[in-house]
Amino acid sequence: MGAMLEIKNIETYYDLIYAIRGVSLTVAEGNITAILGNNGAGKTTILRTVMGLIEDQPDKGTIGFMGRRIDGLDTEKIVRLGISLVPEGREVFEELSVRENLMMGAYTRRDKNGVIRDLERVFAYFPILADRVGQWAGTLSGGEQQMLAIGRALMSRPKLLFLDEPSLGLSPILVKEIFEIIKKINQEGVTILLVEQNAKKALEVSDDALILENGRFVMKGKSRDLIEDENVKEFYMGVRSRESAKGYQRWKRKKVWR
Amino acid sequence: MIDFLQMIISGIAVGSSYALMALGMVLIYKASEVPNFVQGEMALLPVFIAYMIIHSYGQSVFAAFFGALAFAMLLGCLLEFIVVRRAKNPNILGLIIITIGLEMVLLGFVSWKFGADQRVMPFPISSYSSVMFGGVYISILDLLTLVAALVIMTGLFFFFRFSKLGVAMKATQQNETAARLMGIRTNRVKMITWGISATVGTVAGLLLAPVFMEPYMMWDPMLKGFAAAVIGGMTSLPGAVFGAYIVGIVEHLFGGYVSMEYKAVVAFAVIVLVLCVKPSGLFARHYVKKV
Amino acid sequence: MTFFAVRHLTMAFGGLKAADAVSFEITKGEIYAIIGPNGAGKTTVFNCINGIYPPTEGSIIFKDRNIRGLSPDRVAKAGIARTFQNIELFSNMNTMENIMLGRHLFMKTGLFRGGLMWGKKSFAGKEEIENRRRVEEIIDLLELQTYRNKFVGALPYGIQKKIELGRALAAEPELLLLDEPCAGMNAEEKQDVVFWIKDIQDMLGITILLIEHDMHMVMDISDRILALNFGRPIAEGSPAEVSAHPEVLAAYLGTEEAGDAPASAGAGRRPA
Amino acid sequence: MDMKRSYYEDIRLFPSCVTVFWAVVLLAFLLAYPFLFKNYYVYMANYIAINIIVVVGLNLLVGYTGQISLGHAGFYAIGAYATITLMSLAGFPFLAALICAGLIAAAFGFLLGLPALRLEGPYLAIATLGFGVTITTIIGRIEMLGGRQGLHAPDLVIMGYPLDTDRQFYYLVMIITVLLVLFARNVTKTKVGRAFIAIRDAHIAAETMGVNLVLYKTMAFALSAFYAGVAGGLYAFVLRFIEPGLFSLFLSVFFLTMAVAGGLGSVMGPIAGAIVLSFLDLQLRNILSIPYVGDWLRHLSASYFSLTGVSNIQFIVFGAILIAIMLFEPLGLYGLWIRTKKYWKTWPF
Amino acid sequence: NAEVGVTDTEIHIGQWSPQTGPAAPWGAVARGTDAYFKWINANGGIHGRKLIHHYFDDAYNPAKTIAGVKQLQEQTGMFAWASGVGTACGLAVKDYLMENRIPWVGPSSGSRHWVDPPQKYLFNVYPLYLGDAQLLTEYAITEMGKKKIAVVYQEDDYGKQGLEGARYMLKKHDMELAEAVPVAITDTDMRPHAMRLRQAEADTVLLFVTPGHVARVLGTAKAMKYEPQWMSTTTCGDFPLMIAITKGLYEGVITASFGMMDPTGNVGEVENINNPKHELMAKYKKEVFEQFAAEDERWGYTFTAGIGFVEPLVEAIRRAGRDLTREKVVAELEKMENFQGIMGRINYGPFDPQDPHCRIGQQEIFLQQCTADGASKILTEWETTKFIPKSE
Ligand SMILES: Nc1ncnc2c1ncn2[C@@H]1O[C@H](COP(=O)(O)OP(=O)(O)OP(=O)(O)O)[C@@H](O)[C@H]1O
Ligand SMILES: Nc1ncnc2c1ncn2[C@@H]1O[C@H](COP(=O)(O)OP(=O)(O)OP(=O)(O)O)[C@@H](O)[C@H]1O
Ligand SMILES: [Mg+2]
Ligand SMILES: [Mg+2]
Repeated sequence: MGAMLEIKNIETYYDLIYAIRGVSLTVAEGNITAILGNNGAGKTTILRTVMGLIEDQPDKGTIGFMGRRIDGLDTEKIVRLGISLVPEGREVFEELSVRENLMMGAYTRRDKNGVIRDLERVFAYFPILADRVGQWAGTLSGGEQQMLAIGRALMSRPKLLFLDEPSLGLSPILVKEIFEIIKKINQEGVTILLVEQNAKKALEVSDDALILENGRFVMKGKSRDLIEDENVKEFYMGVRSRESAKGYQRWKRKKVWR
Repeated sequence: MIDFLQMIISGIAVGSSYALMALGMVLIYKASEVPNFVQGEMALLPVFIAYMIIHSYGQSVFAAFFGALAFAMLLGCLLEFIVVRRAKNPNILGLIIITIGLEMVLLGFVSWKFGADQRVMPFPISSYSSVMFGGVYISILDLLTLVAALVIMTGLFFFFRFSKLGVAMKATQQNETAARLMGIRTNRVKMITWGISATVGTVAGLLLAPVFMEPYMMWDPMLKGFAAAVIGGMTSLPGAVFGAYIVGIVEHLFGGYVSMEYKAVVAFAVIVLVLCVKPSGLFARHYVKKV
Repeated sequence: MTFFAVRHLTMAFGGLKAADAVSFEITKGEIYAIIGPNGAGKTTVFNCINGIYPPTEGSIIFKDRNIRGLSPDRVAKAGIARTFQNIELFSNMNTMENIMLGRHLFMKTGLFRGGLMWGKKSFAGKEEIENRRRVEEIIDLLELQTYRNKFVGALPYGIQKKIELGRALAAEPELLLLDEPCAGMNAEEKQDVVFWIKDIQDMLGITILLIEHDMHMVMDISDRILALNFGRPIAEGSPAEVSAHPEVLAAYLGTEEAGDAPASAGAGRRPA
Repeated sequence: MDMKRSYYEDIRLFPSCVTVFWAVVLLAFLLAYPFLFKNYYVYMANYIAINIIVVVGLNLLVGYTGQISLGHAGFYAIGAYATITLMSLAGFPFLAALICAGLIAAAFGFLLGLPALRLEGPYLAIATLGFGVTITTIIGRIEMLGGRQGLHAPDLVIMGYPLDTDRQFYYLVMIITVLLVLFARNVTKTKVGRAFIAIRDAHIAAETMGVNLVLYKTMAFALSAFYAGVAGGLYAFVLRFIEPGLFSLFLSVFFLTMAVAGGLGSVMGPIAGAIVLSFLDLQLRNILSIPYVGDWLRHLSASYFSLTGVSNIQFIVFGAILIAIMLFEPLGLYGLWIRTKKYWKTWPF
Repeated sequence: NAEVGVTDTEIHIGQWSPQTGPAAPWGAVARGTDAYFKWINANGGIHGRKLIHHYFDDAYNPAKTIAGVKQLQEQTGMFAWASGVGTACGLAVKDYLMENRIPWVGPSSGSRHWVDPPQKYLFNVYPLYLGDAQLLTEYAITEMGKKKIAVVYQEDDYGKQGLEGARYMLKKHDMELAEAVPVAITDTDMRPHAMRLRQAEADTVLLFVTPGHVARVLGTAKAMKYEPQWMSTTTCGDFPLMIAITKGLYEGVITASFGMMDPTGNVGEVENINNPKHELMAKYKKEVFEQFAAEDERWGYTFTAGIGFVEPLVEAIRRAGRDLTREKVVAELEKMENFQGIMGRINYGPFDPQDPHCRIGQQEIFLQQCTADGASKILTEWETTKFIPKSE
C-alpha cells in the first residue's frame, strides 16, 4: 500500500511561537496511524496545518496527498479532495439542528441517495443522535456533541479522516464504542489519522504510531511495538497509576528519550 | 376610522422600504454577524449610477434600473472581496468600524461625483398618483414597494429554508472554521450574500429615489431598517419584514395620535420595550450558551 | 447538620427532563463522584447547584440553607466553586489574572478605592499584594509558574484545565464542583490531577463533588459514587458497589460482551 | 524567568525607571504646551483631551466589559446640559456642577444598563443608539434648556480665578483628564476592572466565581457614562455654546470609532485613537490646501468628478484610514505600537 | 498697516459653510462669494488690494465651525468674516468674533439671534424669517381670502421663528392656526405630516422646511389627493430647482423672496432667474458665474445669495478707502442707507444696544409665485416687514 498522506519536514508558527519544528510523517493507505503526545505538544497544530486552517502555514516543508501537493491550498479544496477533520472541541454548528449539522457534513456531495444512506448509517452508529435530531446542537451534552462531530465528518465520505481526540469527554462505554467504530470505518476503506490522549486504546486500534513532543517526533514505530515500550507504558499509558493514587507516591521521574 | 386605516396603510407603506433595508441587513448578519452600516450606501451608489445612466447616456429607465441592480450585485461582492474579507481575525466591533469606514468612503464618493444637489429619479409611473380603497389612499409607488418587499422576503425565506446554500450561510455565520471543514466555500458564500444584500437594498433605493434623491437619502431608512431587523430578531427574514411594519405603523399612529415631535424616536422606544421582553427579538430563538 | 444535599432535583427543558428527581447527600470532607453516560444530566445537576439553571423542582441544601434560586454569584459567596466541562476561562487575561479573579469574593476594593490606588500603601495596593500572595501559592501548588504571564487563550488544553482548577481554588470554597477535570489529559497528567484533588481534600479540607468519565480515577479517589442515566439516579454507593451494579455496567461501563457489538445498547435509546 | 521579586511590580504605575522618565517628559511637555504653540493648538488640545476622557470611559464599557454602546453622545449631552443648567439656574460652582453632571449622566447610565443586562450584540447596539437619539430629541424640546437654539455657557470662575481663555482652561482640562485617565487605569488593574474583563470573556464563569453581573454591568455603564458626562461638561466650556445637534448619532459613532481604532481593552489605545482621529477629523477638511495634493485633487475633480463636491474627499480619506487601521491592525493603533515595540526590541536583528 | 488681515496687497476674509454632510446644498453660498471675490480681484480689487477668501467646510457642525474660525483667525488672521451658513454654527462663534471685535457681515440665515440683542460688529443682511411668515400669512388672508392656515415647521430657529411670525399675523386678524406640524431634520417619511394637514383641512400651508422636505410633503399630499395652497420662504424660492425636484408639483406655490429680481414696476410680470431682467443679476450671471464658477456649479438662488450677502461688506470696504481698518468699515456700514445690490435695500444705523434696527439690514421682501416652467410670477411690491422682539 502506498502513502496516502506524506508530510515532509513541516514547520509551523503561531505568529512568533514556533509550534511545529520540522515534522515528517507518512500515513499509509488503509492504515490507522496514531499520534500521541502531551498537552501542547503540537498534535492539533499538525492537523490544522495539513487542513490549511492556519494562515500562511506551514512555513517550511511540503504536504502531499495522494501524490498531489496540498500545502497552501484552501481548506475547502483540501476537504473536497477527500480529507475530513473532526476538530478538537467539537465545533458543531450550535444554532443548527442535529440533522442540519449532519447535512452540512455532506455539503460537497451530489448523490442524494448516498447521503440518505449515510445518514442512516450515522444514526445506527449513534442512536442517541436520532433522538435529538431536531434539537439545536449547542444544547447537546458534551458527549452528544462529540458523536455529532464524528458523524458529521463521516457524512462527507472522506478518503482520509483526521480525528482529534475523539474520545474526549465520552463515557467508558462510548469510548470503547468509538474505537470500535473507528476500526469499522477503517475497515470500510477509510484511512485514519488519530490523535489521542488515551494511549492504550489508540495503540491497540492503530497500525502505526508516533509520539510527539515539543513539536518534534521523538518516537515512531509499529503500534504493537510501542505498546511494549517501557517509557511509553509509563508516561502515556499510566501503568503506574493503578498502584499509586492512594499511596501518595509523589516522586517523579524525568523523561529521557534518547 | 378612515384616518386610523389611513395611518395603518401609510405605516405599512413606509414600512415596506424599511423592510427591504432590513432584509438586506439580516442577510449580511446571517452570513458574517456584522450589523452592516454600509447597507444604505451599498444601495445609494447604484441608485446614482442608474441616474447617471439615464441622464448621461440617455438610456431608458428600465435599462438603467437593470444596470443598477447588476451593479449593486457587483458592488456588494466587491466590498466583501476587497475589504471585509481582508480583515484578520475580525471581531464584531472591528467589523462595525470597517462598515462605517466603507459607509464614509461610498458616501463621500457619491457626494464627490454627483455633488450635493437635490434631484429626483425619473420613473415609469408617476410617483404621485395613487389608488383609493374605500376612502384610504395608497400611492402606486408604495404599493409597488410593498409587493417588492413581500416577494423578496418570500423568495429569500424559501431559499434559506430549503436550499443547501441557505443552510450553508447559517453554518458559515455560526462557526466559520467548521464550515470550511465541511468544504463550504465560506468566502464565496459571504461574497454572494453581500451581493444579494446590496441588490435588495438597491430595490429599496430605486423605489425611494422617484420622490427624492440626495446623498443622504439612505441613512434614515437604513437606521429604521436596522431597528426593524433587531425587533424581528436579526436573523429572521419574516421577522425583519414584520419588524419593519411594526416600526412603520407605530410611527404613524404615534405621529397621528400622540406627538409628531417624538415620532422620529418612538421606534427606538418600542425596540427597547420589545427587547426587554424578548432579548433576541420577536422571531429569533434566544440562544443561551450552555456550559 | 446537613453539609450539602440535593433533594428531588428536577430540571426540564421543554419535554426533556435532563435531571429527574435526583437526590443525594454529601458529608463534609468527602469526595463524591457523579458518573453516567453522555447526556445523563450530570452537568445539568451542576448547573442547577450553581444557579445557572433554575431547577423545575426540588431543593438544594448547603449548610442547612436552601440555596435553590440564588443567583450564581450568591452561590459562590455561600462557598461553592466549580470548573467547567468546556473550559470557561477569561481568554484575554493571563494565568495570574485569571486566578486573581477567583479572589474576587475576598477583595473589598470597590470602584473608588480601586481607582485611587496610588502606591502599594493604599488600601487597594495592599489588598492586591496580599491576594497576589495567595494566588502565587496556588500557582506553586499547581506548578503553573511558567504560564503565569501568558494569555490563557493559546495555552494547551490541559494547562487550561489546571488554571480553571486554580481559579476555583482561589475562591477558597467549602464545596468544589469539578466537571471532568481530567478530560483531554494523558495518563501522567491525569495522575497529577488525582494527586492534586487528594491534596485539596486533605490539606485544604475542601469537599469535592466530581464528574468524571475516567473510571480508574473515579474508583481511585472517590469515597462515594452516584450513577445517573437519563437524568435519573440508578445507583449510589461505594466505588465497588456502583461499579458492580448491573445497570451501571450496562449503561455506562459496558460489559465485555457489549464491547464486541458496538452499535448496540451503549449509547442506548431512552426506554419507551 | 521573570520571578516575583515583589508582588507590587505588576500593578504599579511605573514599571521601570524608563517609564518614570518618559512620564516626567510627558508631564513637562503638557505643562509647557500652551507656551509652545499658538492658541488654536491649545484649543485643539482641549478638544482632544475631552475626547480622550470620553473614549477612555467608553473603553471601560466597550473594551473591558464587552458591552457595545452607540449612545454615548447622549451621556455627553446630559453632562454638557447638566453642567450649564446647574451653574446658571442653581448657582453651583463649576467643579461641583461638573461632578454633579457626571453623576447625573452616571444615573442615566445605570438606567440604560438595566435593559442592557440581557442584551448583546446588535440588540444592545440598537438599544443604546435609541437612547442617544432620544435624549437629544428630548433636550431639543425642552425650552428651559434652550431647545434647538442651544445654550451659551456662563462665565467660568474657579476659586476667584476667571478662566476665559483657551490657555487658562487648558490646565483645568489637562488636570481632569490626567486624573481620570489614571483613575481608569487603576480601575482596570484592580478588582473591578478584572470583573469587567471576566464578564466580557466568559460571563457565566465570572458569575460562578462570585461576580455580580447586575452590579458590575450597570456599574460599567454608569462609570462610562460618568466619564462621558464630565467630558460633556468640559466640552460645553470649550465650545462655550451647545445645542442638541452637536450630540448626534454621528458623534456616538465617532466615539466608538476612536475607541476601536485606538485599540480596545487598553488604556493607552483609546488615548492614541482619540488623538489621531480627532486630529484627522479637524485637519482633513483642509485637505485641499495641502500643496500639490490639493491641486491634483482639484484637477481630478474637474475632469472626472465634481468641483462642488470636492470637499467630500475628506470622508473618503477618513473612511479609508479607518478601514486600513482595522484591516492591517485589528488591535488598532495600540496593536501597532506593541508590534513596533516588539520589533525594536530585537533591533538590529 | 496695523490691522489684522490687511496687507499692502491683500485683504483676508473668512467664511464657513457646509461643503459636506446633509446641509451641503447650502455650500453654494460660499462658492458664490468666492466667485464674486475673484471677479472683483480680476477687475482690479479694492483700492489696489485683492480679496483673499478663506472658506472652510464645517459640515454644519458648530464644533467644527469654532475650530475652523479659531484656526483661520489665529493662524492666518482674518480682517472680517462674511456670511456663514447655519444658525447654530453662527451662534457658536458669535461671542468669539464679537469679543475680538471682528466684523461679521451677512450671516446666511434669517434668525432673530443676529440682531436681538444687536452686536456692534455683527451686521445682518438676510431678511428675518419672522418677516416671511408675516407677509405670507397676510397675503393668504387678505388677498386670497384663506380661512384655515397651517404651518409645517422645522424644529429649529428657522421653523420656530416662521411659526411665530405666522401666529403673530393671525392674531392680528383674530384667527387661529389650523395646525402646526413639526418636522425633524432627519425625517424622510412625510406621510404623517401630510395626514395631519389633511385632517385639519387646512386650505393654506406655510412650509418652513428645507427644499427636500418641501418636495416630499408636496408629493405625499398629492398622493393623498390633498392639494391646498402651498406657501414657503425665501429658502425654497429657487423655482427651477423646486420644479425639478417636485416633478412639476411646485407650480402655483407662493414663496417670499429677498431679491435677485426686481419687483418694482414689474408686479404681475414673469421673471426668470436664468434670464433675469434685473440688470445687476444679468451682469453677475455673465461675468461672475460664467467666468469664475466651477463648471458643475448651478446658477441658482444659493449661489447668488452668496454674492448678495457680502455686497454690503465689499461696499463698506470700498468706501473705507485705502487706509483700511475694522473700525472704519464698521463706521461705513453704519452709515449705509438704502444700499441696494441684488437684494433689497439695506439700512444700518449707529450702534444702539437697545435697538435691533441698527443692525437688521434688509427688512423688505416680496412674494412670487412659481409658474409651470419654473419662472417667477411676481405678486407684490417690496413690502417692509415688522421686527418682532423676543416675547419673554
Ligand atoms: N492559536 C494559537 N496561538 C498561539 N499559540 C498557539 C495557538 N494554538 C496553539 N498554540 C501553541 O502551540 C502549541 C501546540 O498546541 P496544540 O494545540 O497543537 O497542542 P496539542 O498537542 O494538540 O495539545 P492538547 O493535547 O492539549 O490538545 C502549544 O504550546 C500552544 O500553546
Ligand atoms: N439548555 C438546554 N436546553 C435544552 N436541552 C438541554 C440544555 N442543557 C442540557 N440539555 C440536554 O440535557 C441533557 C443532559 O445534558 P448534560 O449536559 O447535563 O449531560 P452530561 O451528563 O453532562 O453529559 P456529558 O458527560 O456528555 O457532558 C442532554 O441531553 C442535553 O441535550
Ligand atoms: Mg490538541
Ligand atoms: Mg457534562
